[in-house]
Amino acid sequence: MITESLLLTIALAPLVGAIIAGLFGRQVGRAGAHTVTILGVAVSTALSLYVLKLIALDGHPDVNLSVYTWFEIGSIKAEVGFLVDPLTAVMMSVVTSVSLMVHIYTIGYMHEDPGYQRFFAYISLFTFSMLMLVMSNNFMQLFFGWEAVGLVSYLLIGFWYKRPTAIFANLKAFLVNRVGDFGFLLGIGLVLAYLGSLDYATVFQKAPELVGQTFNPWGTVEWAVPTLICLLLFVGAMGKSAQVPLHVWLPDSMEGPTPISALIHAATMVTAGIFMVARMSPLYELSEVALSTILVIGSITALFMGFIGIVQNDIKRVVAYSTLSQLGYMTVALGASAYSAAIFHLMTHAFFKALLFLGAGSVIIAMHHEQDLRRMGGLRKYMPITFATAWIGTLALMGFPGTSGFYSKDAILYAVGAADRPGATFAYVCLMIGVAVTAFYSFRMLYLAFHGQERFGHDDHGHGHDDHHGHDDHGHGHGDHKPHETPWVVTLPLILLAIPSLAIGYFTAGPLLFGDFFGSAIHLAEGREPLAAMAEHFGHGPLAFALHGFVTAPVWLALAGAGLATYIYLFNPALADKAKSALAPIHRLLERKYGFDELYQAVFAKGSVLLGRVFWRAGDQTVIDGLMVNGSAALVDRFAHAVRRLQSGFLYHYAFMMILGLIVIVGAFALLK
Amino acid sequence: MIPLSYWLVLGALLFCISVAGIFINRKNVIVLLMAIELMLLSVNMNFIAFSRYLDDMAGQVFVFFILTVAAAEAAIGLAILVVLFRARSTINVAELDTLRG
Amino acid sequence: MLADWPLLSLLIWLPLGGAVAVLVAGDRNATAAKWLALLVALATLALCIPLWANFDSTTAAMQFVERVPWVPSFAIEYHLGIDGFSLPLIVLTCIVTVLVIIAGWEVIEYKPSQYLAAFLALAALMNGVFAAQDAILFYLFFEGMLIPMFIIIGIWGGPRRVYATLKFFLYTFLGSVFMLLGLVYLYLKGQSFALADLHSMSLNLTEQTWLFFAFLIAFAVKIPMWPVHTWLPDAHVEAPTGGSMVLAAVMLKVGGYGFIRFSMPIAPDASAEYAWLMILLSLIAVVYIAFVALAQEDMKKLIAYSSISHMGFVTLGLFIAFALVLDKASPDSAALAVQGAMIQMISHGFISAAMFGAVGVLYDRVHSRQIADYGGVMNTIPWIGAFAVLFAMANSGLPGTSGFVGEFMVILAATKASLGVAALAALTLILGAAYTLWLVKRVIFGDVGNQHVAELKDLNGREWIVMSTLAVCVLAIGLWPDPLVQVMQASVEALLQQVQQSKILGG
Amino acid sequence: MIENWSSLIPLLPEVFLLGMICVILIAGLYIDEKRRGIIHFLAILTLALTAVLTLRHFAVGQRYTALGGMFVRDGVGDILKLFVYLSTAIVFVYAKHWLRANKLFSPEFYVLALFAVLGMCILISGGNLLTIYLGLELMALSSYAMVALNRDSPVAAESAMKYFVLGALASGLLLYGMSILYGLTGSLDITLIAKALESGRQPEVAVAFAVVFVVVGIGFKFGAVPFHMWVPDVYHGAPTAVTLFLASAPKLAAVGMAFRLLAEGLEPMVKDWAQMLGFLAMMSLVVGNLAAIAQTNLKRMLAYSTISHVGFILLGILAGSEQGYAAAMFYAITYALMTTAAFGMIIALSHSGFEAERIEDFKGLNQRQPWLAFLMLLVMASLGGFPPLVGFFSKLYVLQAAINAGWLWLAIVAVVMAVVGAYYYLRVIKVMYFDEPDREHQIQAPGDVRVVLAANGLLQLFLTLFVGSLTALCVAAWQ
Repeated sequence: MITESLLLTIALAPLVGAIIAGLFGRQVGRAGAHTVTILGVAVSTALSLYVLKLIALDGHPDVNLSVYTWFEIGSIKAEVGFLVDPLTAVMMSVVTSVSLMVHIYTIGYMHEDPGYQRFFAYISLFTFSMLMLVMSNNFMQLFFGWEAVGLVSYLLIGFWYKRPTAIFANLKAFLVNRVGDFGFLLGIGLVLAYLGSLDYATVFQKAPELVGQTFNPWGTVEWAVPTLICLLLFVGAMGKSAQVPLHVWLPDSMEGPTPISALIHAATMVTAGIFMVARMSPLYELSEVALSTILVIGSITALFMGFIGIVQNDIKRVVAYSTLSQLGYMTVALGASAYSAAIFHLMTHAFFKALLFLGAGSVIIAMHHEQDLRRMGGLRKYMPITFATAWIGTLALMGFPGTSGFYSKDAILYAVGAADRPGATFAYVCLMIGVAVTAFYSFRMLYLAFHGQERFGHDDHGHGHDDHHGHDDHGHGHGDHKPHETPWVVTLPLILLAIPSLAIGYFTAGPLLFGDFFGSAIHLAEGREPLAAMAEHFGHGPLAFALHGFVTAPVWLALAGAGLATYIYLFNPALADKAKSALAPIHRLLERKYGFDELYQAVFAKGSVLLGRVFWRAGDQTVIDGLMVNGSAALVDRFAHAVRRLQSGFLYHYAFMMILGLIVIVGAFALLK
Repeated sequence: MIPLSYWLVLGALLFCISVAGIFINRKNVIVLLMAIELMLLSVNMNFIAFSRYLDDMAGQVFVFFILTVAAAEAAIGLAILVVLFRARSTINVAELDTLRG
Repeated sequence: MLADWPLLSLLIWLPLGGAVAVLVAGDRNATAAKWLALLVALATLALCIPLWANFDSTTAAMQFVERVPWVPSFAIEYHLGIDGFSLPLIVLTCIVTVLVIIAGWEVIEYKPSQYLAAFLALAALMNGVFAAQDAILFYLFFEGMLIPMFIIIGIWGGPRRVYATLKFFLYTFLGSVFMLLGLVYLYLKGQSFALADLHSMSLNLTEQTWLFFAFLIAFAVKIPMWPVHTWLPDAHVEAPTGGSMVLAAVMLKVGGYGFIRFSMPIAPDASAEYAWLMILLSLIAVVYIAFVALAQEDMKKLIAYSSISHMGFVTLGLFIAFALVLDKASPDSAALAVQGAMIQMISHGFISAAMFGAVGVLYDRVHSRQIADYGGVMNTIPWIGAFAVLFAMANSGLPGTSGFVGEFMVILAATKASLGVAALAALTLILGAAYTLWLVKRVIFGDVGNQHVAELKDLNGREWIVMSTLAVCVLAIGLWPDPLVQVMQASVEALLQQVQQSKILGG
Repeated sequence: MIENWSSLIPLLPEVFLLGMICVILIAGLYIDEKRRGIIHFLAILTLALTAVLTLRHFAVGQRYTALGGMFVRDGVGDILKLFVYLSTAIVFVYAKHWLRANKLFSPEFYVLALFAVLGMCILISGGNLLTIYLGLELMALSSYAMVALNRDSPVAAESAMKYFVLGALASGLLLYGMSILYGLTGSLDITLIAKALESGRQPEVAVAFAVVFVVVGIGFKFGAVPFHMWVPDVYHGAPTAVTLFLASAPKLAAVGMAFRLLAEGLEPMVKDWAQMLGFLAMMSLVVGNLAAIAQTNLKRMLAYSTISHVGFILLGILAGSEQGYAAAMFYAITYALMTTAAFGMIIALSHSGFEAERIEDFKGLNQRQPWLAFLMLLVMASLGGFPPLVGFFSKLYVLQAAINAGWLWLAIVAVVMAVVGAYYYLRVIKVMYFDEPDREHQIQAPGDVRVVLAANGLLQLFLTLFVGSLTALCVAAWQ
C-alpha cells in the first residue's frame, strides 16, 4: 500500500537530514552530518524502489492524495499533495538512487573541504526539493520544487563562494533559470485562468476544452490557447533543461563541486524540464505548433552543443556540453510525442551521465584538482576502476548496441524519423549528425584522459593559468605525486552506477517503451504511435534489437565518430592541431560558444544596469526629484524671498500697500457689479 | 441749502489728501501725525453732514467722541515720537527701516 | 474573559503609556528604560494572542468594536474595530516593534530612552491606524505617525538626515491633506465620519473621481507608488536601522491598507474607472523601479527601491481585482488578487524588516552602506551570510518563503485579467532576483573584500533573535499561507461585494 | 436718563475691571520696586474676578443689552471675553519673568494691558458703531503705548511708530466706512443698520463701498494681507512680553469685532464681504506661509505664521454660517493658547541680556532641556496642524465650514499652504532635536513660568480630548 505517511517519509527524510546537517553541523560533526544525510536519502531510496515495485510490478493503482491545503480562495485551491503513477515512480527512483550514490561519493570527494556539513545539507535539501517536484500533484507544488531545486543549484554552484567565477556562475544560473520561470509562471497562470484549477487531475481532464479557444493579445492577432500555454510552460523547461538559447548557465555551473554536477546538472535537476513536459503531455498533445517548436529547439541544442563539446579542454565541461546535447535529444523526443522515449532516455542518461561525471570527479581527485585534459593522459594504469567505468559510461553515451544508451537513443531516433510534423526532418538530420559528434567528443575525452602519454607531473606552474575554468581548489596546490586510484567511497558509486548504465536498457526498454507501463500518466493524442516503427524491430526482444542495431545508420555513425577520435587522439595527435588551424574560424566560433555569453553579458546584464542607471539618474534624480520635488521646494523658496522683499521696512510702502489693497478690492467690486 | 454731495465730496477729498499725505510723505513723522488728524476730520465732516441731513443727533455725538479719541491719539503719537527721537535721534520716515524682511 | 477587555484600546494605549514611562525613566537609567520598553512591547505582542484566538474569521463584520462619541459636533467618534484586513497588520506591527527594540538594544547610545519611546509611540499609532473605524480617527493616527518617524530619522539618522526627514514628512503631509479634504466633503454629505457610513454612501461619478484622486495622492505617497516614491530611498538611507525596519515593514502598509479601507469601498465606480491607471502605475513601479534598484550602489537604497517595486504588487493586486470582478466576472480570481496584495504586504513587512535588519547588523560593524565596501562577508560571519541569503531569496520571491505567496497570487490573478499585465508583473521574477542576488553576490559572497570585513564579528544573541524570528515568520507564511488566507477571506469577499455595487444612484 | 441701575448689571465685569485698573494705577504709584509682585498678583486677581463676574451672568444662549443697546452681552461675547482673560493671565505669568529680567517690571505694563483688555471687552460687546470704535481705540492706543514700553530700545520705538501710524490709518478707514454706513442707514446701532440694509433700499454700490472700508478695518486688526505689514515689524520690534500679549488676546477681540460688524451689522451683505474676506484669506495664507519660510528670527517667523493663521480664521468667518463663526472662534481660541505657549517658550529661554528669539537659539534644546524641547515640539506641531494636536482640529473645523459654504478652492489653497507652512514649524523642531547645541548653560525659568508653560504646552495635547466640549461651547455660543 502506498500511504500518505510512506510518501511523506520519502520526501521528508532527506529534508530532516538536511536540517540536521545544516543547522547543527557543528554539533553533529562531519561524520554525523554524512551519516544522517545518507541515512535519510537511503530511506528515501529504499522506499522509492518499493513504491516503484508496487506500481510497476504489483499493479498498484495510481495514488493521488493531498497532504494539506496551501491556500483556498473560493474555488481556487492550491494544495500540497502527491501523485504517484509510473512516471513519478520512475523519477523518484532515479532521483533517490543517483542522489544516494552522490552522497556516498561526496564523502570521498569533499573530505578535505571545510564546508563538508554544509555540502551534505545542500545535496539532501536538493533531494527533498527534487522529490517534491516529481511527486507533486499540482502546478503550485511543481513550481515550488522547480524553484527550490533552482535555489539549491544556486547555492551549490556558488559553494566555493570565495571564487569570483563560482559566484558569477551561480548568479547567472539563477537568473537564466528565472527567465525560464517567467514563462513557466505565466503558463501556470494561463492554465488557472482557462481551466480554473491548479490540480493536475482536473486540468488534464478539462484540457480538451482548450481546443479551439483563442487568445487575442492585440488587434486582430489570435493565438491558440493550448499553443500559448504549452509554449510558455516550455520556456520554463528551456530554462531548467538548458535548451538553446537559455542553455548558457549549464556549462558555467561546472564551477560547483563535481558531485553536484553529477547529481544536479546532469542526472536530475536539468531533466526536470523533460519530466515536466512529459507530465503535461495531455496539454502538449493539443498543440502541434508547440511540439514542432520543441522539436526544433531540442535538435538545435542536441547538435550545436555537441559541437562545442569537441573543443573543450576542461574535463567537466566536455561532460557538461554532452549533457546539453543529450538534453536536446530528450527534448526532441518530447517534440516527437515520444514522451516515454524521453523519459527512458532521461533515466538511462541519469545513470551514465552521473557515472561519467563522477568518473571525471574521480580523475580530478586523483589529479589533485586539475581539470585540464591537456595535462592528463595515461591514467588507465593508475586508476583502473575509474578507467573501466569511464569506458562503460562512454559506450553508453555513444549508444553502443546493448548498452542502456543505445536503446534510449535509438528509440528517440526512430520516433523522430517517424514523426511527420514540421521540423521533424531537420531534427532527424541534426540528431543523426549528433550521434557521430557525441561519439567523437566522448572518445576524445576518454583518450585524452586515460590513454596516450602522461602529460602531468613534469610541468611547473608556468602555464597553470591559461585555463579559464578554474579548479576545484581546496587550497593546496597540485603536488608532484603520482595519481592513484580513489578510495572506495568514490569507486563504489562508480561501480554501482556502471551496472545500470550497461544493463538497465536491456531490461526496461521493452516495458517502458512498448508496454502500457506509463498508463494514463502519459497521454497521447488519438491514433498517435510515435514508436510504432521501432516496435516492429523490437518484436524479437532486446538482444535481437541490439544486434539489429549493427545494421542501422546510427550505430555506424557513432562508430565512425569514435573511429575518427581513435585515429586522431590515439595515433595521430598532431592532426588535431592541424585541424584546429585549418578550421580556425569554426574553432574560434565553437570556443566562444557561438557568442551567446558575450551577447547576453553585453545586452542583458550590462544593458539592464545601464538602463537602470538611466532611469535612476534621469528619471528619479533629475526629473522627479530634481525638477518636481526639489524644484517645487526651490520655487517656494524663491517666492518666499520675493515675498520677504515686499516687507521693505518703509512706513510709506506699508501704507501704500494698504491703500493698494483697498483700491484692488474696491476696483474688483466696481468691475463685478 | 448746500447739497449733501458737496459735503461728501469735500470729505472724500480731505480723506484722499490725508491718505496721500501718509504714503507720499517721506520726510517727517510729524507730517504723518498731521495727516492722520486730517483723516479723522474728514470723517467728522461726513458724520456731521449726514447727521444734519438725516436730522439725527447721533452722528454729531460720534464726532465729539472722535475728536476726543483724536486728542488721545495725538498724545500717544507724540509720546512715541519723543521716544523715537530719544532712541534714534531722527524722525525721518525714510530712516525707519531697521525692521524689515 | 480576556476577550472582553478593550483589547484594541489596550493595543494603542499600552505602548503609548509605555512610551511615556520610558521617557520618564530617562537616559540616566538606560538599562531599566530598555527593559521597560521591551516589556511593554512584549506585553503588546501578547495582547495579539487573545485577539487572534477570539477572532471570528467567518465574518467580515468588525470585531472587538469599541465606540465612544468623542467630538459630537463633528460626529467624530473613538471607534475601533478590526476585520480580516486589520488583524494581520496589527500582529505584524507588534512583532516588528519587539524586534526593533531588540535590534536597537546596544546600538543606540545617544538618548536611548527617547529612541525607544518614539518606537513605542509609533507602534501605538500604527495599531491605531489599523484599528480605527472612524475616518478622522484614522487620519489622526495616519498623520500622527509622521512626528515620531520624523524625529527618529532626524535624530538617529545618517549625515543627510535632515533633508531626508523633511522630505519624508512634507511629501507624506502633502499627500494626506487632500485626503482630509475628501473626508470633510464626505462628512458634509453624510454627516458621519464612520467608515461604515462612508462605505454605504451613494456618490455620483464626479464626486467619486475627485475623492478617488484625493485618496490616491495620500496613499500613493505612503505606499509609495511611482512617481511619488522618491522620498522613500532617501528616508531609508538616512534612517537608523530600526527606523528603516518600521518604515518598510509597517508604515508603507498603511498606504495599501488605505486603498482597501478608503479608495476601493468609498469610490468603487471611480476605482473601476481608473483601475487602468493604477495598474499602469503599479507596473511602472514593478518594472521601472526594479531597473533602478539594479543600478544602486548603496545597500539600503537598493532595498528601498526593491520595497517600492514589491509594493507595486500590492496596488496591482488590489486594482486588477476590478478588472476581474467586473469584466471577467470572476470573483474568485479577484479574491485571489486581493489576498495576494494583502499577503504581499505582510510578507514584505517581514522580509524588508529582515533585510534592513541585516544591513543594520553589517552597518553597525563596518559603518558603511556602500556595496563596494563589502565583499566576502560569508567568510567571516557565516550566520549573517546565511540569513542574508535566505531573506534575499525571500525578497526575490522564492517559493517556500512568504515573498513568493503574494506575488504568485497576484500574477496568477493578473493572468486571468490580462496576459500582458501578468507578463510585465512577472518580470519581477527576473529583475527582483537580479538586483537582490547581485547584491548578495557583491556583499556576502566573494573573497574577503577588505580589512573591515576581515575583522567582522558574527551575530550576537540579540541579533540572532531578531533574524531567526523573522526567518521563522517568512518561512511559516511561505510554507503554509492558508491560515492567513482564511483570516482574511471573509473580509476580502465582503470588500469585493462592496466594490461590485455601484454607488451611483440609479446607475 | 438711566431708568434703573439694574439695567447696568450686564456691564458689571467691565465696570469692575475699570475700577480695578484705577486701583492698580494708583497702587502702582505707591508700591516700591521690591514689592511690585503685588501688582502682578493684583492684575491676575482682577482678571480672575472679572471672569467670575462674567460667569455669574453667563450669557450663552441669552442676550442682554445695556445702555440702550450700545452694550451687548451674548454667548459669543462672553466666551471670547473669558478666553481673553485667560490668555492675558497666562501672558502676565510669562511677562513677569521677562520684564524682571529686562528691568522693565513696572505697573504701566499691567495697567496698559488691562486697559487693552477693557477695550477688547467693549469692542466684543459693542452693539453700536460708537462703542465698537471706542473699544477698538482703547485697545489700540494701549497697545501702541505697550510696544513703546522699552524706551531705550530703538527697534521698539520704530515698531511702535509704524504700528501707530498704520493703526491710525486703519481706524481712519474704518471710520470712513462707518460714516458712510451711518449716512446710508441713518443709524449707528448694529441691529438697526442690519434691519435697514435688509430692506435693500440703499444704493448697492455705496453699501459695497462702505463694506470695503469696514473690511479693511477688520483686516488690519487681524493682520490680514495686504493690511498685515505692521505685524512682522511690531512682533519683532516690541518687547517680547508685549508681543506675547499682542499675539494672543487681540485676535479674539478681532473675531468679536468681525462678528459684530460683519455677521450682525452687515449680515445682509454677506455675499459681498465673504468675497472680500476670501481674497484676504487667500493672500494671508500664501504670503504668511511663504514669508515665514525665509525668516531666521523666531518672533518674526511667528508673526508671519500668525498671518497665515489669520487666513484660516477668515476662512471660517467667510463661510458666513453659524458653523463658520463657531469654527473661526474655536480657531482663534486655540490659536491664542498655542501662540502664548510659543512666545512663552521664548521667554522661558531668555535671561537677562539674552533673548532666545533667533531660531538658532533653540539649537540642540533637546540635549539641554528635553522637557522644554518636547513642549515646544507639541506647540510647533499644533501650530502646524499636525494631528492629533488641537491645532489640527481647529483647521479641520474651519475647512469643514468653508467647504460647506462652497469655498472648496480656498480650502485647497489652505491645505497646500499648510503643507508649505509645515516646513518652518518642522525647521524649529529640527533645530531643537537634530542640531548640536552651541551654548552650554542651562537656563532655569522660575517655577510659575515652568508650571504654566508645561500646562500650556500639554494643553495642545490634552485639549484634543476635550475638543468635543470646546466645540460644543463654540456652537452653543451662536445659538
